[in-house]
Amino acid sequence: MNPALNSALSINSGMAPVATPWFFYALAGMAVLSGVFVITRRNAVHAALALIITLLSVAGLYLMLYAPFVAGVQIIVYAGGIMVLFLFVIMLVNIERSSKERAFNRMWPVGLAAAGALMVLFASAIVKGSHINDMFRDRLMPLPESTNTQQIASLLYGEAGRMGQYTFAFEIASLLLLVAILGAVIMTKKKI
Amino acid sequence: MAEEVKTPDPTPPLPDGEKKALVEKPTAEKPTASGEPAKPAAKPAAPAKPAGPVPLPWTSPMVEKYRSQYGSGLDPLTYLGQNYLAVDRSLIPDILRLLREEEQFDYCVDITAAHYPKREKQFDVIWILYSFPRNERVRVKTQIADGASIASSVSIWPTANWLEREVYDMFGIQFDGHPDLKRILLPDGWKGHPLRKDYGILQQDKEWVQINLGIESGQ
Amino acid sequence: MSAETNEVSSRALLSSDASNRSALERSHLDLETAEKPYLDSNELIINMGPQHPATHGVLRVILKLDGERVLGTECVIGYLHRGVEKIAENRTYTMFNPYVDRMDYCAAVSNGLGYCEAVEKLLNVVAPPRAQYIRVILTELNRIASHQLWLGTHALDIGAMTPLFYTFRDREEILKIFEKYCGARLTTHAFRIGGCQYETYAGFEKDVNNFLTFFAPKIDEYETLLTTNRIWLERTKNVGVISGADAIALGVTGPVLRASGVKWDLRKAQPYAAYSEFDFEIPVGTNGDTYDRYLVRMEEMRQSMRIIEQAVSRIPEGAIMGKVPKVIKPPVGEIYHSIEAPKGELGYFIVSDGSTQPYRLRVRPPSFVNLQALDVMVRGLLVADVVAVIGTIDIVLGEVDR
Amino acid sequence: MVPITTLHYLVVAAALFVLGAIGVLTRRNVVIVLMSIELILNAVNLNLVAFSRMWGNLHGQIFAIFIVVDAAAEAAAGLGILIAFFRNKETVNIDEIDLLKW
Amino acid sequence: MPNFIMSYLGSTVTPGEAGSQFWALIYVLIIFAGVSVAVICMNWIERKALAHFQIRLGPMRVGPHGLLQPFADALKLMLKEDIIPAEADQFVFWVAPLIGLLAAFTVYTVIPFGPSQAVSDMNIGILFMLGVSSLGVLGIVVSGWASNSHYPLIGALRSSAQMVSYEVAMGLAVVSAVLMTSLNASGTGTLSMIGIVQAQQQQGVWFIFKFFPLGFLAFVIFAIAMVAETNRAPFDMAEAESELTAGYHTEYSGLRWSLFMLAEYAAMIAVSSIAVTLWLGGWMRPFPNLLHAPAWDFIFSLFPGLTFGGLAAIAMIGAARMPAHSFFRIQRIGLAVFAALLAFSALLLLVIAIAGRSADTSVAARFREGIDYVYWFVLKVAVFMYLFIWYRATWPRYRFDQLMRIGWKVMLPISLGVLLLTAIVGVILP
Repeated sequence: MNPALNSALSINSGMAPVATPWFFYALAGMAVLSGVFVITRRNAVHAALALIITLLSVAGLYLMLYAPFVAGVQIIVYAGGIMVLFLFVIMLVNIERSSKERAFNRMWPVGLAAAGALMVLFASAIVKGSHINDMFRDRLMPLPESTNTQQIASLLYGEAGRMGQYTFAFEIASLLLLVAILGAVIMTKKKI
Repeated sequence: MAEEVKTPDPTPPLPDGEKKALVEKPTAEKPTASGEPAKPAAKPAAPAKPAGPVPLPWTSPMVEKYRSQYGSGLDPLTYLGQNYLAVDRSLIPDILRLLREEEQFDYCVDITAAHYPKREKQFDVIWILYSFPRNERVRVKTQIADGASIASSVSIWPTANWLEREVYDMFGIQFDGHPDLKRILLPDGWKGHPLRKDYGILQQDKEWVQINLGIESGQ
Repeated sequence: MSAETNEVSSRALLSSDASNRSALERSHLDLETAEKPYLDSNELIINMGPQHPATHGVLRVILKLDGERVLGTECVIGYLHRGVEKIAENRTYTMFNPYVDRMDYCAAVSNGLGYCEAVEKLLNVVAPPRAQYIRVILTELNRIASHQLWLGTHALDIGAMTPLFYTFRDREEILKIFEKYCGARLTTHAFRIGGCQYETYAGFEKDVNNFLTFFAPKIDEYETLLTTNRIWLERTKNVGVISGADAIALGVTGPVLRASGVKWDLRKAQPYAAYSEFDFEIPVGTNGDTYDRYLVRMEEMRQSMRIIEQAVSRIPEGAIMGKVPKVIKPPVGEIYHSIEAPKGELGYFIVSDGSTQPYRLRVRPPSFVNLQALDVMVRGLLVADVVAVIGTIDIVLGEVDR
Repeated sequence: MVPITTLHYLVVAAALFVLGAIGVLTRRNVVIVLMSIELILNAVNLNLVAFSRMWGNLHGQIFAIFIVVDAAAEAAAGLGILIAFFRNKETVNIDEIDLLKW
Repeated sequence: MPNFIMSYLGSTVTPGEAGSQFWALIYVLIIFAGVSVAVICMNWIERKALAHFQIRLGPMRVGPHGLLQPFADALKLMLKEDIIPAEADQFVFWVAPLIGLLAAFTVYTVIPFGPSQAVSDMNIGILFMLGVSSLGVLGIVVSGWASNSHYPLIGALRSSAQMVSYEVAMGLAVVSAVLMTSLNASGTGTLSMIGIVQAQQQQGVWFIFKFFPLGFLAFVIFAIAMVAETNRAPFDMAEAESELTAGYHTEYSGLRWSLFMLAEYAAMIAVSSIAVTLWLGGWMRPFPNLLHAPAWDFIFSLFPGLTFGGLAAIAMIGAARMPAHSFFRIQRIGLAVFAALLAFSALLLLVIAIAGRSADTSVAARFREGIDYVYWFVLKVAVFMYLFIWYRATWPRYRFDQLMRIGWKVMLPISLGVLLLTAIVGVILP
């Protein structure tokens, strides 16, 4: 982002001073590097720790994108909740045995090829689109960071007497969570 | 201690304390009721005589019943007011079960043994029983030879489990039908049974100590 | 190792004996349901002890766990085995007397009392009344001390730190009396065969009475900390339940038996020493759970205080040593004598061959037999309860292993 | 220094997505496969938030929140299935999960 | 440079808000040092208070009344051999204590010791705090796993299940407090820590007393959950020493073990700070609205100095009562010096209070205000810290299934009910 924007943002945002390109590169590098560890570590606990680092880096990237609420949710739900669940399960199912076996399945070259194709697709799309400046350039439209949470809330829940745009979806999501909880309980219970 | 039972005359024990004179007559358990009916040597406080009290026959309806049932295999006696039954080895399971189920001796206080190396049947095995309803104790004892085994009473009193294990550990007496007969106080690989009289007080399983503790001697 | 064999063994336990099945059967049922545990391959075999803060010494319990639920236990004991019974065969009756103090070192006086009385019985000697009273006073003081130690450590096992220090503070007063009486605090060797070695020191009665007035409110203090504490109730109620029938079948004695509703105390059932002359109650529980055992022991401390109070007020004058020959040589014969130690029935089975040394001396240790009930009591409970149950059985490893 | 544009974020997201795809397609351990799926979801989230920043409205962020909710549900259900599966087959290898019924 | 400092002291916003990286760094360092000192003090106080609960003296040998005991402990722990079990996962074993420590200390970036006395005032402050403090469990879980030993593993499993469960009730209690912040004209609440305190100031009531007993209930739920979150007695199942020897840190020793302790105490202070911020009015002195006259301001601003004066007096009495024996001479001198230091601090604080009493804009006044804020905040947190010790001395330990039962079947429904009722009352009442 340009310096003018930077100074403009610093009025209403605590993020501005630290959102330098260096931070972006550091966070992005950490995210990608630990992402590599996630898929290459033989030991599932190491993979989980690497994934936690990825998630925290991505949370940092969200902060740089002026999405503090999403960053908070990312930390509290992903890193604090889901990953603890993952670690819990890893400890419950004995991984020691599987750590001595092959880490990759027999069709790994095929999988790698497919993923490579996907990467080529992404790369071509990005390269192809990157010259369209006004499409892929930053539109320099500052998001009001300080009221981010309130605005998300009004989108989700609506304001004074008006239903929000996503209220219905939100309720459906809560139903989804409920079903997932029930499903997990039923599947893991000893005797039903 | 069935020996004293058999010695008919209450001779004082021989003074050469070490291993006493009880080896004289290791004949089978013929219950010669001691012929001294005079004194009810229960527990009066004046036995100043060196001879000391001797076991007397123990009479009660219960033992009469069993006497008639089992005859000579059973020898009810009383000593210092404590009753005991000297029982032939073959009768042990029956007698214990009857005591438990018919006579309400529902609490097995202890199972132990004593070793008499000079005797033919080297071991006394002793059950100490107590009845809560009758508030009465009784001891049952039998003699067995070294290497012979005896029926386990775990099925009668679950508490016998560890007690029999300890007897096995200390004396090497086998209990048939014990669910898990192995050493309890000494380590599993130990050689020898320390409470036998031929096991010296300073004796130890040198090999075990050296292998498992890495020291020359445990003393 | 052997949680497997252990299961087999307890199943074999069950196979017979129709009348005392209930608890054992219950554990059997537990096993049936636990047969196919949640995650089959993931049963934890945990080694609790011999170095563990809550096993009261060197007890080693091998726990087979499904998650935190106990599927089976096996006690491995003997780490403190000193061959007390073998030593007895190589010492004279008098020389062996101090050794018994080293078994249950928390209740050394009781051990000594049982041993001296057994030998006296064998010798056909009766200790004079004054000695009997002194014995009762000291033994009951020791019972209180033992229960205090139990309470402190048991509460600490359950996580309440503070009672430990309170009980140790008050136990100190008892130990001071012991020290003044015989010079030793823990392994007192207070009694001799035929009576007592020492006359009471001047002010003994006053010290004991002072202790009684000092200690009465202290029991209430312990109880305010624990008896109605919600967490304490949750941790102890319905934990480690053992029914009266099971307790009898497993040979359990002492407060553990009484908490299961069996009103049996050797001091009443077969009085020894001077106990028939005192007026006291036997506290009994109903559920046989850890909480009842706690209440029973608390009440026992109070009853012990009653006994001490009566004994001190009525202590007769006279000799303290009976007529015992210089060289103790009991006649040929055998004797079993047992007393109510703080932990249960402590019995001595002595075979004499007429010499100065016991031919065979067997100790019937209450802790050893009571510990056997651990498996029945903890099946299906959680790891935390194992700790609570070990504490509530009140074992002393010196006695278990001898 | 080049200012950071949306494009940068898209590149990072694409990289994460591809990494996740590789993990899903090549790993045997179900737990790691599930983690790779989380990686993919994160890549998508990053894209959404980046676009939200680009367009200057919050809909992308809302989508991201919904995806987080979905990820939580997916993790709960997936790990539940994993445990149920492990209980029966004692394996967490995905190429041994080849029966519809057992 | 002095101008720079002085101008900054006059600032009314946090360094983060003002965009001053330099001052943010200084604040971070100050907070790091402050928390470390607080942990040291807490260590000493816990040992002494616990000892006095338990009719013993606690540390008495290292320094007068054991005042130097924490330093001796720290030195000992640093010098101890750092054992890594052979079968352990070396890297994870190494990194696990750091995770917990980082999580515990990161939380402090948003704790408001005053309206401008925080590193940063995040828009999502409370969410950030909850999230980051929930990361602390990762360190515990991972350390238990990496030790490759049964007891730590059980401790880790217990701890993860426990934290995940109590976070739910904790979160709902927090939400009901956040809900109360929206009871203003505009109807918008805030997640910012500073905003929450300011909302309490505007509404003229600490949220613990708001909608009595709803606020109180939410506070109690939080107060229980925070004990469970920090693995303290009576919820210290993860390290229950009588069951699991030492739980998740059984295999740790030396410096690494002390990092766990540091993290635990730092986390305790952090969660206490959340409770103070959300329900007890954060940095506000008692009755800021009722007794708002400048005279009252002055009287309350004397408290910090008087507190230090009182501590100095206690230390002085302690020095005077030391036995007159040559053995105690050094201890007596040490205690007297300590008392003198305290008295000097008291004097300084009183001077600042008096100097800054009237002029609202002067640097001295700024100083006085800042000290007031920090003092009241720390005092409230200290009450919680004392409660932690008190719990530990009084209660037995819960069993794991009971803990989970309380978490899910008691705390969760109550907190849900409180949340709903708060919402309803909040709509109906104003």
